[in-house]
Amino acid sequence: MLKKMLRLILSMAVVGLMAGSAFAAAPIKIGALFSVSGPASFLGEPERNTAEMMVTEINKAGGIKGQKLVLIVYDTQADATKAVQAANKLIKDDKVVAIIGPSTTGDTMAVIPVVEKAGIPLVSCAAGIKITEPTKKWVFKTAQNDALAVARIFDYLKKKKISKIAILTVSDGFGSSGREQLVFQAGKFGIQIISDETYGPKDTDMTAQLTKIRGGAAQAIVCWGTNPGPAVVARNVKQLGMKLPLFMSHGVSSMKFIELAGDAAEGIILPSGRVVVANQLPKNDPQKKALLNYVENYKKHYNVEGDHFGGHAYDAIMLIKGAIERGSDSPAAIRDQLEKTEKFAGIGGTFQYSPQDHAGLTSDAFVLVQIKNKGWTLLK
Amino acid sequence: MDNSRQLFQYILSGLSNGAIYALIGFGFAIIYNATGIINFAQGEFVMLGGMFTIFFLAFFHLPLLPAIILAILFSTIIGIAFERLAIRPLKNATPLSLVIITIGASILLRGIAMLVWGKDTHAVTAFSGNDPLYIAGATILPQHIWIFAITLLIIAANKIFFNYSIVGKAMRACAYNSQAASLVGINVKTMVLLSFVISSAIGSMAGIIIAPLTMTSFDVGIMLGLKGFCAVIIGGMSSGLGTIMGGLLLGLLESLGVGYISASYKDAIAFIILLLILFIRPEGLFRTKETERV
Amino acid sequence: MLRLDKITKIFGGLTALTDVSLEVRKDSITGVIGPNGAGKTTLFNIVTGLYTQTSGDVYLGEKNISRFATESLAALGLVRTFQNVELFGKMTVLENVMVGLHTKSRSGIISCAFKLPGQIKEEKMIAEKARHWLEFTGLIADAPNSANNLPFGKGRILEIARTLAVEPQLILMDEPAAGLNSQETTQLAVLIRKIRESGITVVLVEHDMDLVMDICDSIIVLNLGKKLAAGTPREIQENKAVISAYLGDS
Amino acid sequence: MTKEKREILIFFIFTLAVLITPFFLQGSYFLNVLVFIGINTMLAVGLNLLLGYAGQISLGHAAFFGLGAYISGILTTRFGLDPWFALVIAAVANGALAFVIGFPILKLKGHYLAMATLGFGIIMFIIFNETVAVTGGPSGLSGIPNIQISSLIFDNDLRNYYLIWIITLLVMLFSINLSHSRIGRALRAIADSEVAARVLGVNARVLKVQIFTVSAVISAIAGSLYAHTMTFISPASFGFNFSIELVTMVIIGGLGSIYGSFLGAAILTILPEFLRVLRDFDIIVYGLLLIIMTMYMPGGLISGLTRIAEFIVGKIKSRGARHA
Repeated sequence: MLKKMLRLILSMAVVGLMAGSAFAAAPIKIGALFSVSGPASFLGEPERNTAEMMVTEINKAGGIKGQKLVLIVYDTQADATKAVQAANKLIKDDKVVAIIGPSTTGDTMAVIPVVEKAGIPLVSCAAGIKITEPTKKWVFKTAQNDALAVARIFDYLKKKKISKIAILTVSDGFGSSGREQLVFQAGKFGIQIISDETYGPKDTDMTAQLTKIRGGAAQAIVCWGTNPGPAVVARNVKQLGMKLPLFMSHGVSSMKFIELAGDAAEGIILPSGRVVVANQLPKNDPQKKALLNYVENYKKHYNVEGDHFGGHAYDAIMLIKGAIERGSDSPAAIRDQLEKTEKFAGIGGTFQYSPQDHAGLTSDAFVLVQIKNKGWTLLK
Repeated sequence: MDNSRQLFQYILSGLSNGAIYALIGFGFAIIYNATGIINFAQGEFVMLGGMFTIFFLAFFHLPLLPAIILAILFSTIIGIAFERLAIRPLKNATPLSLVIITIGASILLRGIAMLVWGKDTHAVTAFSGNDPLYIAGATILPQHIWIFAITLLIIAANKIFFNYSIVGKAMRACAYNSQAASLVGINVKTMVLLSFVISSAIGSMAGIIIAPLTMTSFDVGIMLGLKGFCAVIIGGMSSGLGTIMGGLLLGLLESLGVGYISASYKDAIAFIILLLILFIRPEGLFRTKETERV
Repeated sequence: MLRLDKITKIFGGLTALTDVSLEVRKDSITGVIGPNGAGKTTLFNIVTGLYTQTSGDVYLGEKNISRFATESLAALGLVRTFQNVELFGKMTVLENVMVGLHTKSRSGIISCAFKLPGQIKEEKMIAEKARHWLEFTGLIADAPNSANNLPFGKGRILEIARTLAVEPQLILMDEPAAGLNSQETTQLAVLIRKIRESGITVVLVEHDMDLVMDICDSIIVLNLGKKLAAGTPREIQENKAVISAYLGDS
Repeated sequence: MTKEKREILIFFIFTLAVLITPFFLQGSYFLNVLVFIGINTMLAVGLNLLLGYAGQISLGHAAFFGLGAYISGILTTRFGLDPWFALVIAAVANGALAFVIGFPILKLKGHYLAMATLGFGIIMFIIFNETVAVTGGPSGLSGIPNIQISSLIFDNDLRNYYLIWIITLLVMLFSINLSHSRIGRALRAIADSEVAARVLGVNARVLKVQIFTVSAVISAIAGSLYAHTMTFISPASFGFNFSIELVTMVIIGGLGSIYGSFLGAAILTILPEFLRVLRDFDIIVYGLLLIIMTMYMPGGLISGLTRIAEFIVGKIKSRGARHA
């Protein structure tokens, strides 16, 4: 507890010092919008931590082309109004050349009109497919589309000849966007959704929904949510003595989920970024180096496991860094260079942007992992 | 899977959750009945109970029982501090200012909890294992038995306290007419303080025994607090059987609502019931109509 | 003027009033007296619609007002004051009286918000009349002060001024002299007479016997929820039952 | 009458200040903040009519704000209605809803009223969240058009500033007028002593519902303007937290004070700017603010600070007198 406070004070001091020394060589200002507090803090907090860590590392290594990076982070609290205000401040007051974040699809959608009008590149860390479809001139994203995660699961189900499933999704932005994709893609894979249930983000018992699912003929359950809901679902499945295989989303691919669900987590299969299975990857995996590096670094800085949410911020920073290195630090140049990003192996996958594609990832950005012995196992 | 077994599971799940709501509702009823205040911060004591337990378990590596006792103790101390610092100094307290102060306190407690313990959710190990118990094909967890048992224990203790002890009777007198109570020599301020002590203790106790099921985090108190409030309104603000019935009914309706209507509107069900009761029968379902003497 | 016909009020199991019938003559000052718990305030609350009687009827003139809502009685000319002075503390003395003119004005939310011409004219009328009533009661010097800062005695008077603004036929006063010193009580007596002279009937519940005997034309005695006696002050003073109720049992 | 003249003068100065402010803020981000302050002022003034004048608490006002925003957003995006027309429909619909639920809700008092309005707010929030097909659900509704007057499109901060502030000023003027009318007095009388007001012929029940309706209409207008300014809305902006934020604005500014509501809205809109330094501490500051204001400055910041200033001036004067 004390340590945490100390770290807080220290990090504030560091930020202050950085701001002070920034006068030296004209620094490059990058803005960040993360939902550090509020209902989506599970996204915003690791993203902020990662972004700050990356900027420190980059500056330690001499900055970008000799120029230091300055990161200005504002908390959106997952509130569209605050996100828009903060984006305006970043653009008009702080005069940043690019923005990373916001963490959620809602915040991102709110901010898009602002950056489009101002002509500032935005690299969102949110997953919603509407962010980059249709393609918007100034908007990119690093988080893998939900569509890709759904495709991974359905692909696996098809292989296992499971055609009737029940879905249980949380009624927030993450869950509803997942639900949309689950329903949308089911037909394509010949999968039938037998029951379609939801639960509230603050719900603490899902036995009623699961009982209803048990009453149907589903052969598997797919649950779409972020902690702690899915952990409750896993426990409730066990409590009800249900034997159906349970699938989760990438929203829970962190050690926290295994800790919360306890024994009930065993055997659960989910799509995940490669970050949780970094050391199980084959040597020739292009991402392996970046992943191991990130995991180790994050552990060193924050004493907890880095997760793939933080990875979105890592990718965003590195993509912008690459763009500035190839071009210049003007917003327009950054945007043009971002669009030309090729084969950047980051945490979320290998990015390849183009004028038609500002999401940059394919379904192999996800791997399927299974929880075994309180750890992750790569499913091949 | 036959329908009757499914129905039985809904009922069992509903009752299990209902007992939780009832237990939380108790805390509201005790303060309301002694002071006429609805303590919007009641849910936070549920949170504090769970978080303190985790804290003593994980940080000091205490065994479960001492951790629980300490958690209740610390939550109660916070309850006392709350009454002394924010409720007692308030001059000519209107319902409006009390609502706002207790909301302020709830935000404050939540904020402090978030700063001290972080934003993560934590799991508490169940008191006696996680192996489900089968009852006629439906299942509950041993922890649910704990919840039922402790709820019953608390009602019994309440009944005895308020009906047979001098202090309990004095508290009831304060609730009925604080001016008259002070005339006969009852220290009303002490009674108000005592009601905060009891309700924060019960609130934290509720938080502790449900933590193994619901898990706990700094913001777990909001929804649980509101549900507890719905339970106590259905029960007519009684600190006895009414609230138990209210809680169980709410749990049942929610569970059946999920089963036979839609899970999306589960929380809406609770609040629609709340509104209907307030509109149609504000004295609660299980209470005979009060005299209208103003 | 005001007629109560067999009013009974039962709270839960407790009977507060039993078959109380009485009549108040127009342009009179009528006192309602009785020991504590006799049911005087309950009676007022029933007449003014704050309580609903268990049985019996209330007539104002020829009109049966038994089931009328409190707020509709002011328009019929029936108002009251309260035992523990219910002033609008956050408003000025003048504004307090202006509220009394609520039934004398019509402007709705729209015309108030947009200050339509009719509303401006009406506001002028309200302010003028309110000042008139402050002059009538001798409070005009306090007009701009906050009602909360008024001394208690003046508060009582302000409450009366406020009810006068309704231009009622009948005012019920609930212990108007409670908490007043002897000088203030004398002033109050003068004011009540002045009110009666302006054509308004007054009914008052009062414990100050000197005041009651001094100003009332007729007196009604309640005891334990029943009417014990009614008559002129002299008759009441000599009534055996009344004397024993006051001296004997209590 | 001088009081009324002073009132007019103050409003005139305030209006002038509002109108010329943008000239000092060209291209600044603060103009954008002022747009939101305008919207929040409108909401706070609307709530103040209910909370400050009539003394009736509402912990669900964000729902009316949200409903206004959603009706406007849905009508313009899905049915292609003109934003102005949508705004009017939103206002009327909100008013009708408030009028209907007003009767049963406002029969309740104190804590029960607080709880019922809170329940209403949560139910509306669930509806915004769950009717995905209509509202777009938790991930929001985007592509809402800007307001337009013939060829003038309100699509930048400066234009939105004038659009929103002119309407806000009207709402403020409306409320000031109301407070000095028979309706305003009757409402304040209800807040102080409902029973005494009723005895004087004030129909408290109807009047409370009327002002609840007016308050809901103002919230709907604010909501609609918000939707057309942001061009994106999501349920998260209309939850319980925002209802509390609105109550806080009114409390900070002072119950019944129109300029106070502006101050409260301004402080709460700008506060996060200052609290950013504190990172996660802002929630604590929030809670403390509510408690301390209610305990020590029940009249709001303006009157509280005036009292403190008077106290200090008094101290200095008395000290000066002693020295002399």
